[in-house]
Amino acid sequence: MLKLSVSRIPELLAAIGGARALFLPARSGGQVNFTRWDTGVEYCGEALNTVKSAKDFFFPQSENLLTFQTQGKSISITPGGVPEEPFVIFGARPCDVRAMDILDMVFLSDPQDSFYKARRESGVVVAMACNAPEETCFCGSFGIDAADPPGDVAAWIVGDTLYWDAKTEKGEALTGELSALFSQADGGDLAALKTHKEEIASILERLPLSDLRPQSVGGSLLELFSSEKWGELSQACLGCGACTFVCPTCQCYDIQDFNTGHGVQRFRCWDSCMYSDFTMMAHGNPRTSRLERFRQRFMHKLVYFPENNGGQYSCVGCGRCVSKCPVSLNITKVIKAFGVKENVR
Amino acid sequence: MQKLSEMMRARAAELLAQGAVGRVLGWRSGGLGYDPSPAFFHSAEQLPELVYNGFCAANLSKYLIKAGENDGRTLVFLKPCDTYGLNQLLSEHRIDRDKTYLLGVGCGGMLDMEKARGKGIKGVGSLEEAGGAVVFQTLYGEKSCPRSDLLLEKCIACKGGEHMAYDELLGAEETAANTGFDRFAGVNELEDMPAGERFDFWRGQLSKCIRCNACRNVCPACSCNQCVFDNARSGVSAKANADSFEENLFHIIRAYHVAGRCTDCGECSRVCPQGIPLHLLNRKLIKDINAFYGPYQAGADPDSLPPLTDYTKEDVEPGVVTTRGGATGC
Amino acid sequence: MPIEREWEPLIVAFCCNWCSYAGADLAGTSRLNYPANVKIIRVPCSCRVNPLFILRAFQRGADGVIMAGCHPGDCHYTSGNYYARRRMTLLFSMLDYMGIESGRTRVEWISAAEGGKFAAVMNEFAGAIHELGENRRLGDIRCKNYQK
Amino acid sequence: MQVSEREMAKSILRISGVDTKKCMKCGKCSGACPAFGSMDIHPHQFVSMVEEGNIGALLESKSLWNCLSCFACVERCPRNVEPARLIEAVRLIVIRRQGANHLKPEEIPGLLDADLPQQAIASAFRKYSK
Amino acid sequence: MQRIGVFVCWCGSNIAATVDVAAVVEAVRGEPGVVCAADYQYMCSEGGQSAIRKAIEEYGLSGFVVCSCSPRMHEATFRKTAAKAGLNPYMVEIANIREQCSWIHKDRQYATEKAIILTRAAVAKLNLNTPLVAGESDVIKRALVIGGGIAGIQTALDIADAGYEVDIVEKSPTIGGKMAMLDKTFPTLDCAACILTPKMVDAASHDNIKLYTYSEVDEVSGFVGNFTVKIKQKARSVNKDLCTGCGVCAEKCPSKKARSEFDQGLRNRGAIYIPFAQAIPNVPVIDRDACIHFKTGKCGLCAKVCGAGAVDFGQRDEIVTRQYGAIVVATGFRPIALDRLGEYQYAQCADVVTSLEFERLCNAAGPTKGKLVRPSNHEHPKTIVFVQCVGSRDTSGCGKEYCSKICCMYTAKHAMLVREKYPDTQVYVLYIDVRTPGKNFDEFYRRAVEEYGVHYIKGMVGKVAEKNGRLSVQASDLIANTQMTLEADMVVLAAAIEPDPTARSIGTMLTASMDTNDFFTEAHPKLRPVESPTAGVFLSGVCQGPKDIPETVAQAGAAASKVIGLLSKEKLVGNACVAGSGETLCNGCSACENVCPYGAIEYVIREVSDHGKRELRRVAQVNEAICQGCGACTVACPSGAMDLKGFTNLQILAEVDAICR
Repeated sequence: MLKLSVSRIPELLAAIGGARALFLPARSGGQVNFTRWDTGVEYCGEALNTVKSAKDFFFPQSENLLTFQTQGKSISITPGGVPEEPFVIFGARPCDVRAMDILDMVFLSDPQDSFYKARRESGVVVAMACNAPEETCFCGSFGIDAADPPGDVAAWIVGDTLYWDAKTEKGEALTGELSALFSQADGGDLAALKTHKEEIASILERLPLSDLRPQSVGGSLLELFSSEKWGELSQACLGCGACTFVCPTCQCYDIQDFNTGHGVQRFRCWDSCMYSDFTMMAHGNPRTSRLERFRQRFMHKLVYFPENNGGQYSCVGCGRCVSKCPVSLNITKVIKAFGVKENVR
Repeated sequence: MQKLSEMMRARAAELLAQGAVGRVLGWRSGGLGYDPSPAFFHSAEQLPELVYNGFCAANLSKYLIKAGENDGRTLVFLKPCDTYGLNQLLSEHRIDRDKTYLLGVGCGGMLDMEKARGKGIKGVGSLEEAGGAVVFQTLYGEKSCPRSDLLLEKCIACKGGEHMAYDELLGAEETAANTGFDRFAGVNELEDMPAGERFDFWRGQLSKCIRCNACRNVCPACSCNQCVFDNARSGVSAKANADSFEENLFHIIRAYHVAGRCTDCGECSRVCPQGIPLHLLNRKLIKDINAFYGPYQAGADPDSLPPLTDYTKEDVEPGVVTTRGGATGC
Repeated sequence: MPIEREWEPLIVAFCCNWCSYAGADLAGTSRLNYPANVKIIRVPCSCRVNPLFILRAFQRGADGVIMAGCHPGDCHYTSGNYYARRRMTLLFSMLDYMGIESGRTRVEWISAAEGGKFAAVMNEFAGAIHELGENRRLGDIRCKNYQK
Repeated sequence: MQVSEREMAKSILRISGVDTKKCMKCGKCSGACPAFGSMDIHPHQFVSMVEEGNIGALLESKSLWNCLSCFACVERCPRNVEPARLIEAVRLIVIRRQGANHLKPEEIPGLLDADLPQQAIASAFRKYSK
Repeated sequence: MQRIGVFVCWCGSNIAATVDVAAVVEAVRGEPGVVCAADYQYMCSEGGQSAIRKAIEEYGLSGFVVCSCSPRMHEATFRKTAAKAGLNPYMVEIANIREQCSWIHKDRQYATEKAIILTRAAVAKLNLNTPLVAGESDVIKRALVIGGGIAGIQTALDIADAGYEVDIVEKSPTIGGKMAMLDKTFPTLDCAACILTPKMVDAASHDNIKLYTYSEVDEVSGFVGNFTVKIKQKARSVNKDLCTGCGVCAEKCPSKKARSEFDQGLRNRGAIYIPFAQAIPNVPVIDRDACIHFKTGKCGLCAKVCGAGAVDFGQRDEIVTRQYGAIVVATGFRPIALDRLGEYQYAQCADVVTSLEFERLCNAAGPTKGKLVRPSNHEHPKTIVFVQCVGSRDTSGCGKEYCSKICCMYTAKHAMLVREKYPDTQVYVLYIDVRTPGKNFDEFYRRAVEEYGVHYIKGMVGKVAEKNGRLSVQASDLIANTQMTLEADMVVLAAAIEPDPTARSIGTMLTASMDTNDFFTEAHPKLRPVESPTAGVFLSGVCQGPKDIPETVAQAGAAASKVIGLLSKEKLVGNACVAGSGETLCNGCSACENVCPYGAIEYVIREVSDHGKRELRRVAQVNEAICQGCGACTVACPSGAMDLKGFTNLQILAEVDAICR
């Protein structure tokens, strides 16, 4: 366990960012988003969550897969380069870090996604514990401890001290480079950190959504699928993609061609199951109604994904959808609607 | 407002009981106090969940398009500013007036939770409006804040507390129309910048866009069965801002498509997850239309002809943009 | 056949079939010269010009876009150019507001008899665009042709 | 230094702002001119002489100073050629070539005689005093 | 996928001199869809067209691009070529590499590059073309002629003789127009009335011709083959059917203060009057502003003296609605007002007259019974000065820029007539140029000089002044290089002519374009001189530009033959490039309906299948017979449901992309 005075965080960032790409929560245009570090970019720790999650750095909203040109009947293809630039993400919250494990289940299981894989390997994640969880948080419902972040490096800010704990080889390697900045944490520090974690825990218990249990969603897949409730729940949905695009675990994408006039770029970009042209096929969209699209999103997060991934829900309770949905619809309302007391263990 | 909610439930119950309306379109309370969602109520049993408070900003009129597919009339609660959107939809034949029962409700201005968060109000457990203030019970103690500090931009720029259409009014006395605010001030500021700065401003804002389409889908003027951006044959369909051009294109086209039809309801700015001041685009067009073709308020009169489907022989020439001192090289 | 030469602006001109396109023809029959980088697209009427077309031209690397139609009052379809005038006024104002140089867009009313005016306008506009330089603020980086 | 007639013609056109090419040789100017009789070169000739760059003769011509600058020709010309301006310009050329005013204001009273039209006096002042 | 052929025309050297046609051919071979490309000396020649037809055969082309002159020149030609070879005519695109390339660029390199890009754009568009079939509409076999002068009468007669109905609308009480006012006509000097009045009678008596005199066109709607016109019949206050034309009413009418329009105000007429003896119809009309009865409610003498009881003070304007397949404009001309040409003293001196007034003074049926006298004192004029180009060729704003064309000849005629009748009268003609192009015209003018001793003086009038009862005309004599002053008894001004003031409003009603002088513009200055660019509207006489009588009659016949050609069609093939709405995209918002200038869009409730989901929707429906294809609706439509065949959004975007490549 290493430590550093909070006042020296800029030095730390400079040391990291000087050597490689560094992304950290920073305020710009009134919003806090992960921003590439450069001199003058300040770490914004007080914001609990960024608007967009850290997902972007492994699975960007749009990326070029390949380019091809046709000349008469011949075609020449230029594959898009696999990204190998090393980078560090600093200050990702525990929920966002856990979300990466969920993405791994999708992109690293066969067939592996080479673009995603390359980024995962070249990216180091420094996770930051949450000092002040908010009413929108329900990471606990998915077994995430906001006080004890996963990631290559776990970090805490207690008073004016930053605690730094490398957890993986990648984390060790990064720490090694920075050792000059750190000093060893002593017993007093560890005690302070312990109490700090307890404080966080007590807050987490008192969160309005702390009693939310995805396990309470009861009934067989078919029962759930054909439930009356979807109609009522989906009525207010605007069918926008806000929830999808701020979600750290949504992983659906579309592959499109863009004719630049001197070659065609084949790129992939995030897609949202809320969109009318999601999985559009020759005959049209298999889910023609808003109800079907709405149901798809939550069935996938709470039923289909767990079925296929050993019970792992495709949600980490980061609460972004709770605060961002234009009409205040979100997964918590769905879970409550389908919740059945008996199912809660 | 408590009282008004009571009245609304009571009246809704009556009309349902009489069979005058088949369903009620209002707001259903959420768990957090500030998160009610638009909802349909079909029976008196469901009505207790109907709420009306400072967080019922959502304009319900657009839901009437779908509601129209059902038989019978739909009772809808509309705040003064919501009725502009309603009229616009009526004038575009998107809603059947005969299948709606418009219950106008008073409005003291709606609140912006983002503003509260901006003031460090976090971990909200519950909240209540007391007189001119909002009191938050949070994990980190009780916080209070004057109501006026939390008003949504759209309510600061309130068009006035009058309902443009209604069958019946409830709690009109609750209305505290916000007047005296120059809604074009923001536009003027931008216009006064050099073109380069204007460009940088919009790049900075639009580059945040995540293309979630919330602005479009909430917009009462954007009622197309299929949007050009979702239509592969339109030539502009796109799901992501793969290039800065597309960030611009999406918002230019959107603002342009609603030009002359935008009622300036401000929903686009309210719902943008990235807090992009989209109303500054729409208000620019409104300002121009007023200046070039005479004052026009979309949705004030459902029988009026939108400026872009109208003309006079004396209209200004497009050159006015430059002669008026528009951006040049700089 | 790409050949080495200094940057020249690319200009797209939308011309209505009845007046301005005929005006362009007249400029041709009168052998009135204007820059070769002005390319004309024929539309039935200025009211057929969708703002989308103009934006698309800019996306694809056009440095200036000009729309030419019948003089107000002379529209072959009686009112087309009146609608076009409003549409373009608002579009141009909008682009200007977003910091796009307003000099890059223009509307001119050119009758079938004004071959001279057509050539003069095109020369003048091409010159103005040359002054403004390359369109960077409303271009799509993907469409920049690096082979050029 | 010697200035060619061409250049003089040019500067005459520049000073006067007249486009002699617009002339269709209808002669209305000369038809309208009240001082025609006392001129050896007449308004319509002025125009064609400048057009042809035949300036020398003009500079010498006495008619130059007989023009009353009444602008009847300007008023009547169907093509807006404005011969009087042309004549005015030629006069300026002459004055400039002499490098000084053609005559001093104090000399003018002496030159006046009763039946000289008022217009002529007015225009004389306009011409000769700087 | 299309199979496209590209054919590059040299147009002799017109294109080939500046554009490397071979390079163009090579460059476009690789373009998507292109299966063959070739160049040829003259694509529009039979040789070129058959080459195209062969290629269509050989390569099984689905469409082709011709790189040649402007589509306005030969698009139709190549569409026919396509049709002949069994292709849909709308599977043809033209790349304009002559007017918009080879003719304006000197640098071969640049011109060739541009030609290639223009060709690519055409190919890109053609790739998205679909076969189009033009809709058909019926032709109403009746024509309307606006204006009852010689132009209108001749057109009407020719159409009527071909067996079609014609209506003539004339705003004045009688047909005949300006020609009826003339005395003799050049260059033959035969009497105008003798040749015109028989035609007037023919028109009146023709079974196929219906006259609407003292009437005006009030409103025009519809389109070629199917116009609906509202005609306003002004109240004559005399019942046409009862009136016998005896003329007693006119004689007895006590009010004699109104100036006679027909006699150019040289004579007064009654409030109830017949414009002239041979007027058709020979029915009087009451000038209500001059009539005592209408002003005071008294008098009514005419009604009393009318044996037929035809006078009807209660008569009202009537609107008649008629349908026509074609409309001919023959609105004619009038002399310009001379108020801005003060030097001629026209307003001040009675003896300064216009040529048209002079015609009346010479006319046997005129106010002086043909005796030429000075209007001021009715004495015989000893000296007459004719002034040419009064307000013509005038760029100063006091007159008209153009040459009025007829003045030189009628002045020669006048001069001749005077000298013939009154050898003792001296006649001077002051001119700038004497313009006499036309059969026997110059001979005619020379006769005036050589046989009749008319003094032609090259020079213009500076001023006219009244001096002790005579007119002193100060003018230049450019040949003698002098200024002279002529003492004259009469000055005759050849005033410029201008289109009749009603032309502008009629042009607007017909959406027929006009030039800055309010003359109607022709569809093509050389190849379609009697057609307006607006389909179904034709031009006859001076409304299109100054003309003398033979020219007018010739053009009237030409216009008639065009009309006959149109009316003889059973069906009219309409415009194939019309708007159409995609019903699944349509929101029923009415934006398109609001901007359509032709009211071609209506809304219907229809069951629409969207992704297999069937529902009733309010959707736009275009009437293809009415749609003219302007495209206003396509831009107004927010969802892009409305598109224009032949110029679809995707086609235009494809052109943009190709150009900006």
